[in-house]
Amino acid sequence: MPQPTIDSGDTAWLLVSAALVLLMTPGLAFFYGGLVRSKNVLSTIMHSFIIMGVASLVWVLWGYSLAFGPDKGGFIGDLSWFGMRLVGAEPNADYAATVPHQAYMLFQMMFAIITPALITGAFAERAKFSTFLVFTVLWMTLVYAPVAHWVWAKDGWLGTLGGLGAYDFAGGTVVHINSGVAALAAALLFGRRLGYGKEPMEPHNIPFVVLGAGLLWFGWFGFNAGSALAAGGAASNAFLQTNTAAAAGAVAWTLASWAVIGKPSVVGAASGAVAGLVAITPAAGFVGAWEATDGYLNILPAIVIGAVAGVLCFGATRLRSRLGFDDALDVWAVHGMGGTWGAIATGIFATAAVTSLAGFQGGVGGLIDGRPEQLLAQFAGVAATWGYSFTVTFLVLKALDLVMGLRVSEEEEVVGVDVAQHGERAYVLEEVGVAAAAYAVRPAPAAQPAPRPQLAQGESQAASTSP
Amino acid sequence: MPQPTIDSGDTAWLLVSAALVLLMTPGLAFFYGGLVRSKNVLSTIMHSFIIMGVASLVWVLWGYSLAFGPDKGGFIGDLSWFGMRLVGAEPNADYAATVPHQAYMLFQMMFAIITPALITGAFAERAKFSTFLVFTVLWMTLVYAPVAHWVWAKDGWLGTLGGLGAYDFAGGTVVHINSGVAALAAALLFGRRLGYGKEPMEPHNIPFVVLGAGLLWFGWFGFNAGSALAAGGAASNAFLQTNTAAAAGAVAWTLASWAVIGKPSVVGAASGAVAGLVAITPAAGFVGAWEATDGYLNILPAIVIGAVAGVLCFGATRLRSRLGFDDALDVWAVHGMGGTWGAIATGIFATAAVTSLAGFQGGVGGLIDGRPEQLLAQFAGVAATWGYSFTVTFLVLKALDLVMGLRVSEEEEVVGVDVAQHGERAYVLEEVGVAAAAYAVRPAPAAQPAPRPQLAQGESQAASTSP
Amino acid sequence: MPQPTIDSGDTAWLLVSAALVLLMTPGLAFFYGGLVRSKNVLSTIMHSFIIMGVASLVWVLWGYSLAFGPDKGGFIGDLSWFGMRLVGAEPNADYAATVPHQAYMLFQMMFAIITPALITGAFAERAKFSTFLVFTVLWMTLVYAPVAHWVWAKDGWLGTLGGLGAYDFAGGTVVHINSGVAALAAALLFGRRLGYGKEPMEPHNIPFVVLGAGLLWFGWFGFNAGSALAAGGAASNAFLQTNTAAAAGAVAWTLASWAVIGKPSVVGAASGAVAGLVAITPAAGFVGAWEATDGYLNILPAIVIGAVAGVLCFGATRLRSRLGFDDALDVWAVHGMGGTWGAIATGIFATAAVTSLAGFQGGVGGLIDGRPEQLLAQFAGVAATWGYSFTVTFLVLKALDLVMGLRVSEEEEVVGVDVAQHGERAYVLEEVGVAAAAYAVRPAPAAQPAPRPQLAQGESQAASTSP
Amino acid sequence: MQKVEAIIRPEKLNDVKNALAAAGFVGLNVVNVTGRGVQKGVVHIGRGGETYEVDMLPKVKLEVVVRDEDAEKVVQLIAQAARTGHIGDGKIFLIPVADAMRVRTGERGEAAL
Amino acid sequence: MQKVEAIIRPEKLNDVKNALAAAGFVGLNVVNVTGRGVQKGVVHIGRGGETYEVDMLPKVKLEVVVRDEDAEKVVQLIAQAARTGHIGDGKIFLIPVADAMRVRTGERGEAAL
Amino acid sequence: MQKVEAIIRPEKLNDVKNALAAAGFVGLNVVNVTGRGVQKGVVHIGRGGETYEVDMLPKVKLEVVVRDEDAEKVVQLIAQAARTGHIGDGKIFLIPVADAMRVRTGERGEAAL
Ligand SMILES: Nc1ncnc2c1ncn2[C@@H]1O[C@H](COP(=O)(O)OP(=O)(O)O)[C@@H](O)[C@H]1O
Ligand SMILES: Nc1ncnc2c1ncn2[C@@H]1O[C@H](COP(=O)(O)OP(=O)(O)O)[C@@H](O)[C@H]1O
Ligand SMILES: Nc1ncnc2c1ncn2[C@@H]1O[C@H](COP(=O)(O)OP(=O)(O)O)[C@@H](O)[C@H]1O
Repeated sequence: MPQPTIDSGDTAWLLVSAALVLLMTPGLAFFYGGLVRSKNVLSTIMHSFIIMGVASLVWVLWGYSLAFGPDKGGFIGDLSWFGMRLVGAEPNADYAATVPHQAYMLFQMMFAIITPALITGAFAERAKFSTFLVFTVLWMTLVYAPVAHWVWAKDGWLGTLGGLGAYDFAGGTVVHINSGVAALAAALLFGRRLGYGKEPMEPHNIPFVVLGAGLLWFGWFGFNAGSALAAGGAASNAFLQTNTAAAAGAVAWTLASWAVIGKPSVVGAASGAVAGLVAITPAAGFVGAWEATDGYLNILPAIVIGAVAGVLCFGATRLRSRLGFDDALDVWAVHGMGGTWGAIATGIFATAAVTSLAGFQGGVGGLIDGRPEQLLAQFAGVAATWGYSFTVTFLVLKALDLVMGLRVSEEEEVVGVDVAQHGERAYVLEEVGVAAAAYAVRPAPAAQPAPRPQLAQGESQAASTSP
Repeated sequence: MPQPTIDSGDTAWLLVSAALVLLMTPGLAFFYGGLVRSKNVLSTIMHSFIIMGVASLVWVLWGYSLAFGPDKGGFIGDLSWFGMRLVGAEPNADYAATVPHQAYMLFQMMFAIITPALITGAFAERAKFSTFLVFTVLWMTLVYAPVAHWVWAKDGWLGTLGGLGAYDFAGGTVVHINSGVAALAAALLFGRRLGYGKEPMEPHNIPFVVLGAGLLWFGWFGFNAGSALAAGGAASNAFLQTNTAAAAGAVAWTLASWAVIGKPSVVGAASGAVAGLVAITPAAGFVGAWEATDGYLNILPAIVIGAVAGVLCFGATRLRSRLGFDDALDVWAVHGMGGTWGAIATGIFATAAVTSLAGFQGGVGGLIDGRPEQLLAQFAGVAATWGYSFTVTFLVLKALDLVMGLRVSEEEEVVGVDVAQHGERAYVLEEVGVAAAAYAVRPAPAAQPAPRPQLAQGESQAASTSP
Repeated sequence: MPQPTIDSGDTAWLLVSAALVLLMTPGLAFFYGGLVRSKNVLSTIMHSFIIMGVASLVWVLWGYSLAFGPDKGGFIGDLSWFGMRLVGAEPNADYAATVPHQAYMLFQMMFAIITPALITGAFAERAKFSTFLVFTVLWMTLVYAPVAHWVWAKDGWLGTLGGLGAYDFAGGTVVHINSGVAALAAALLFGRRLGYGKEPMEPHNIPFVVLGAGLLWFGWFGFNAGSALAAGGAASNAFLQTNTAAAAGAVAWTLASWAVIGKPSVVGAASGAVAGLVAITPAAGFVGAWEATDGYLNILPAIVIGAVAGVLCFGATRLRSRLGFDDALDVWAVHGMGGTWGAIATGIFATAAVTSLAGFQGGVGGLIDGRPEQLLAQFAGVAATWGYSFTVTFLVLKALDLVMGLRVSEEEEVVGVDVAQHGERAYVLEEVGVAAAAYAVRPAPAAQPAPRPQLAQGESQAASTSP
Repeated sequence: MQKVEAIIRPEKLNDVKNALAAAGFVGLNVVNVTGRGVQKGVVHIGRGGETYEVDMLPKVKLEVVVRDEDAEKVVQLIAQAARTGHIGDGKIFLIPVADAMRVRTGERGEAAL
Repeated sequence: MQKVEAIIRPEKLNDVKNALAAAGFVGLNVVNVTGRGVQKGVVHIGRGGETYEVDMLPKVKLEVVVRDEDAEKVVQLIAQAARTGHIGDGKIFLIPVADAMRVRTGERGEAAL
Repeated sequence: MQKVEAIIRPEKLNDVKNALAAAGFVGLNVVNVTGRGVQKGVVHIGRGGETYEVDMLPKVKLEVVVRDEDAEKVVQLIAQAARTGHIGDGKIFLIPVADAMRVRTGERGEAAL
C-alpha cells in the first residue's frame, strides 16, 4: 500500500467526480419528473431534491460512520466517526491513499444520496411526503449503510477488502440492486395508482426525461471513473467502459422497441442509456480485455454488457407491466434487473489485467479468465442484497404504513400530489394554442433595415392600461 | 510563500472550478426564469445570459485590473493590467502560487459575472433592457471592482492580505451582501410591478426553479471549494461545509414553510438550498471543527449556518412581503440577509485549525476559539459593504432613471417584457389539454409482437395534405 | 518530446474535459430542440441523443483507428486499432505524452459525437429516422474520420504533425466547417419543410434554446481548453480566449439584431455565443497577444474573432433566409461560416509566443507576426474541407435518397415527426390557461401561523372520487 | 336540432364519453373551461407566504348537437354519468340549432349529425 | 333564458368577474379564445429576420346563462367593466337557451341557474 | 343574426381565415377543441409497451356571428376552404343570436358586428 500523501491530481479528480455524482440527483429528478403526469411533477422532483438535503445530513452525522467506520463483525461500522469525528484532511489509506479522507467520504456521500432517490420512482404520484421523509432516514440507516459496509468497507463480509471477494466496482450491488429491490418491495406495499391500467399515465414532458438522461450519463463518468479514486489508467478505462455500455444500451433499447412495438422510442433511448450505465457500474473497473490486451475485441465486453442490459430491462419493463404491479417508473426493471445482470457479467468478463490496473486484489479475473469461482462470489453478492434489501424495506414500510400511512388520500391523488401535498403547481403557462396557427410569416426583409417593429400599428393590445 | 511553480492538479481543479462557477449563471437564469410569469421569462433569462457576455468583456478589459491590480490606497486597483496586460501563464504568487495567473483571473471572472446577475432578480418583469445594460457596466466598475479589491486584493483595506482581516472565503461579502443590498436599492427605485399585491404573480415553471437550484448547488462546489485555489485538504473541507450547509438550508426552509404555511414548499426547498449556500460562502474555508478535530460535533457549524440561513431567509422573504417593497425574486432576503448571517457566522465559528489549513493568515479563529475580536472585523466588512453598495447603487440608478428611464412603459409591462422588449415569446406549445383525458390505455400486449401501430386505422388525421 | 509518464493532474483535466464535451451533445439537443416546432421536438432531441450511442460505438470499433491509427498516405488511418486494440493505459507520445492513450481517445470521441449531431439541424423536422441512422454511420466513416486524420493525426497531410501546417487547435475545420458544409449539402438535398416561408416556424421553447447554449458554453471549456491536453498555461490561455470570444459573439449578435430588426433578440444572444465559440475553436491555443505579451491589447484578438463571428453569422442566417434553402437550424450559417472565419482568423492572429506555449511546432505565428504564409495553410485547410465534405456528403445522401428515401411522408410531416416516427408526443400539460387570471392574491399573513390550507372550504374539487 | 352544452368535472369526462358512445352518440366536442359557481377553489402558496386563491376551477365543456327528439335522452345520459351529488357537478344547457352541415359531403340538417 | 357570450380583453377578466359577483351573478364559465377583428396583432421576430405577424390576439370568452329579465343587466355590467374605449374591446352576444339542468340535483329551467 | 360554429381541421384554419377575410368577414373567434366523430385517433406508445389510443382528435372551432342574410354565404366559404373529402373534415352549425353589442361603443344589433 503506498505511503499516504495527497496527490493534487487525484484529489482534483475525486472532488470533480463527487460534484458530478451530486448532479446526477437533479438529473434523476428530471428523468423521473418528465415521466409522471403534470399534476405530480413537483412532488416527484421534490423527492430527489429533498433527499439531497436529508441524505447529506444523515451521512455526515451517522451514515458514513455506520458504513465505513471501524467494523463490527463484518456487518456494519460503529459510531466512532459520528459527526465527522476523525474524518479529516489526511488520507485514510484503507480507502484512498492519495486524497484527503474527507474527499473519499464526500464521494461516497453522493452515492448515499442517489440510492434512496432512485427508489422514489416506485411510489411516484401517490406517496405521502411525511412518510417518505421518515422512510428515507430509516432506509439509509437500516439498509444502505449495512450493504455498503458489506461490500466496500474494510472487513465487510462480502467485498474485496477482506471479505468474500465479490466485485462491485462502483455500486452495482450497493446502489442499483439495492434500490431496485427496495423499489419492488415498495411497489407491492404502496399498491397501484388510482386508475392504473385504465387511465393513460403518459409521460408529461419527454424533453425533461432526455435532459435527465443526459445529466445522468454525464454524471456517471464521476460515478464510475471516479471510483478508481485516482486520475490514471484505471479511471480512463472505467470511463471508456461506461460510455460504451451507455451507448450500447441506448441503441439496444431503441432497436428493441422498434422491433417489438414498431417505433424507435425516445423514452426508450433514454432508458436504455440508463440501463447500460447501471449494468456497467459494477464492472467498469474490471472488464476491458476480452482475450489479450492487443486484441481486436477489447471493447466487446462493454458492448455486450450494455446491449444485453438494454434488451433485458426493456423486457423487464414489459414483464412488470404484465404482472401488473405498479412500480411507477420501473426502478426494479431498470436498476434491479440491470444491476443483477451487471453483477453477473462482472463475474463473467473480469480479466486479471484490468483488475490489477484498478489495484483491486492484485489481479483476479472471472469466467473468461478461467475463474468460474468468481461467479459464485458475484451470486453471493446478488443474493445477499436481494434478500436483505427486500426484507428490511418491506418491514420498514409495513411499519410506516401502520404508524403514518403510506399514501395520500384518494381525493389528493385525483387532484394531484403537487397541489395536495405541496400547495404548488408546476406550470402556469399562458394559453398559446391556436395562436401558433394564426400567424403570417414573412421572409427576412431585404436591404434596408426594417423599421423597429411596434406592438401594433395604430392601436395596441394593452391600451386599456394606459388611458 | 511557496516558490511559484505550476501544479497540474491545482490548475485542473481551478479551471474546472471556473467552469462550474460559469455554469451557475445559466443555473441562475433558470432559477429566476421559473419564478416569474411566463410573459417575462425570456427577459429574465436574458438578464443573466447577456451578463455572461457583458461582464466577461468588462472584466478582461478593465474590471480585473481595477479589482486585483496594483493597489491605490487600499480602495481600488490601477489600470496597469488593462486588457490582460501582465496577466499571463506564470503564477502570480500574491494570489495563487501554483496555477497560471490567467487561471486565477478566470476563476475571479466567474464571480464578477454572477454578482450583477444576482441583482437582476430585484427588477425582474419591468426593467428596460437598454438601461439594464448600462447599469451592469457601471455597477461592475463602480461597485463590484472596489468591494472585491477591499476584501481580496493584496493591500485591500478590509481583507486578510494586508487589511483589517475580515474573513470572506468565497464571496459572502463581495458577492452576496453586495448584490443583495444593491437589489434592495434597486427594488426601491424601480418600484412595484403593476398589479403587485392584487394580481397573482405565481411562479410559471417550478421545475425550472429546481433545475436552476440543482445547477447552482453543483456549481457552488467550484465557487467555494475552488476558492481554496488548490486541490487538497482545504478544498475538500470547503466542499464538505458547502454541501452540508446547502442540505441544512433546504431542509430548514422546507420545514419552516411546513410549520408556518402548512405545506412543505418545493420552491422553499430550492430557495433554502440557495440560502444555505449563500451563508456558508464566506465560512467554507474557515469552519469545520467545533471543539477539537476529533470531536463528534465537527460538522455542527455547517449545519447551524445552513439551517439558520434557511429559516432566516424564509423569514426575511415574509418580512419583505409585509413591508411591501417589490424585490421581485427576493435577492435582498436571500443574498443580502443570508450573506450577512454568513459573514457573522464566520466570525463565530472560524477555528484556527481549519483556517491554517486554508493557508489564510496562519491560523486565527473566531468567537468559539476565544477570539471575539474577529467578530469586529466581520462587522466592519458587513457594514462597509452594506453602506457602500446601497449608496452607490442608489445613485447610479437614480442617475439612469433621469437619463434613460428604468422601467418599460405600462403598456409593455402588461403585454409582457418578452414580446415588448425582445420581440419573442417563450413558448409555442400546441394545445394538448383535454386530449390527455381522452385516451384509452391498454396494457402491454402479450406474447406476439404487436403489429406496427399506424397513425390510424383506415383513415388518417392528416389526410388533407395527401389527396 | 517528453518521456511518456502519466501526470494525474493532466489526466484529471483531460477526463473532465471529455465529460464536458460529452455534455455538449445533450446541450445541443436542447439548443436545437427549442428552435423547432413542438410537434418535432422529440425527433430533434433524439437525433443528438441517439448519436451519443451510435457514434460512440462507431468510434471504439473502427472510427478512432481510421482517424488516428497508423497513417495511409496522409489521407486516413488503417484498422490496426480496431476495437480498441493497442489503445491502453499507457500514453501514446505522438498525441499526448502525459495521459493514458485511452484518455486521449475518449476526448477525441466526444468530438466525433458532436460533429454529426451538429449536422442534424439542417434536416430537422422532416428526416426519416432510419435513413438518418445509416447516414450517421456512413458520414462518420467516410467524412469525419478522414478529415480528422488530415488535420490532427501523425502524418496527416494538412496538419501540424508532419503535414502542411494548417492550424486547427480544437476543431474549427474538423468539427465546424465539416459539419456546416455537410449541412449545406443536406439542406439542398432534403429540400424545404412543407409550408416553409408560408407558415410560421417559430421556436417553440426559447428557454430550452438558452439552456442548450448555456450547456454548450460550459462544455466548450472542455472542448477548447481540454485540447491543450495538459492542465497548465496553454489550457488557461485557451479557456480565456474561449470565454472572451463567446462573450463578444453573444453581445455582437444581440446588438446586430437590435440595429437591424429593432429588438435585442434572446435567440440571437444564444446564437451569438455559439458563433463566437465556433470561431475561436481553431484559434484558442494560438492567439492571445496582439503586440507584446505585456500589451494593453492582449485580449483584442479574441474579442475581434468573437464579435466578427456574431455579426457574420447573423448576416449569414439572413442571407440563407433570402437565398431560400431550408437549412432549418442554420448549421451552415453558424458552423460553416463561423468555422471558416475562425480558420482564417487563426492565420491572422496566431502569435509565436502563444503557439509555443501550446507546444505546437515550436512557435510559429500568423499574419500579425509577419508570417502571411500561415494564411495560405489556413486557406488550404478551409478549401479542402469545404470541397471534400460537400462532395462526399452530397453523394452519400443522394445514394440514400435512392435506396431508402430521405424524408418522412407529407402526411407524417403534417402530423409531426414525433408522433409519426417515434409514437410519442413531447408534452402532456394540463390546461392551465385562464386559471392564471382567475386568482385572488393575498399578502403573507401576519403574526399567527396560518391555518393549514385545505383543498377547499366545506367542499372539495375531487369529491367525486371519495363518495 | 339542439346543442347540448354540458359543463362537467374533468375527471368525469371519460365516463360521460363512454355512456354517450354506448347509446350511439359518438360525435361530440370537448373544450377546457374554467368555471365559477358555488364551489370553492384551491389555494396555492407563494415563497413569501402569499396565498393564491383560485376562485375558479377547471371544468370541461362537452358539446353534442343532436336531433330534437334525442336531446332529453342525451341530457339524462350525461347527468347520470357526471353526477357525484357534491357541489361542483356542473350544469347542462340546451341551445336551439337552426341548421347543420357535414363539411365533407355538404349534407345539411339532421343528416349532417 | 339567455346565454350571454362576451369576448373581452384577458386583462379585464378580473374586473368583469368582480363586477358580476358584486351584482349577484356568481356562476359563469371562461374559455381562452383567439380573436380577429379590427385590432392588429403583435410581431415576433425570427433568428434570420423573418417576422411572425399575429393577425389574431388572445381574448377571453365569458359565458353566463341568466334569466331573460337579467340579460340586459348582465350585458351592461360586463360592458362597463370591460370597456377601455380602444379598438379590441370585444363583443357581447345574446343566445337563446331552451332549457337548463343542475347536474347535482336534476333541477331544471331557471331553478338550475 | 346567426352564429356560425364550424368545427374544422386545425391545418385548414389558415385557408378558412383567408377565405373569410377575402370576402369581407374579418371578425371571428377561434378556440381549440377536441372532437370525436367517425375519425380514428393516433396511438402513442409507453415505455413498457402500453399503448395510449387517442379516441379524440384536436380540432379547431371557429365562431363568426353574421347577419342572417350572410349566414349561408359564410357557411359555403368555410365549407369550401375546409373540405378535403376525407373523414374528419368537421361540421358547421348555425345558432340563432338574439342580440349583439360592441363593447367599445355600446352599439347594438347588426351594427355591432
Ligand atoms: N349561470 C351559469 N352560467 C354558466 N355556467 C355556470 C353557471 N353557473 C354555474 N356554471 C358552471 O357550472 C359549474 C358548477 O357550478 P356549481 O354552482 O359550483 O355547482 P352545482 O352545479 O353543484 O351547484 C361552475 O364551475 C361553472 O362552470
Ligand atoms: N363577427 C364576429 N363574430 C365573432 N367574434 C367577433 C366578431 N367580430 C369581432 N369578434 C371578436 O371581438 C374581438 C374584438 O373585435 P375588434 O373588432 O378588434 O374590436 P372592437 O370590438 O373594438 O371593434 C375580436 O378579437 C374577436 O374575438
Ligand atoms: N353531433 C356532433 N356534435 C358536435 N360536434 C360533432 C358532432 N359530430 C361530429 N362532431 C365534430 O366534428 C368532427 C368531425 O366529425 P367526423 O365524424 O370525424 O367527420 P365527418 O364530418 O367527415 O363525418 C368531430 O371530430 C367532432 O369534433
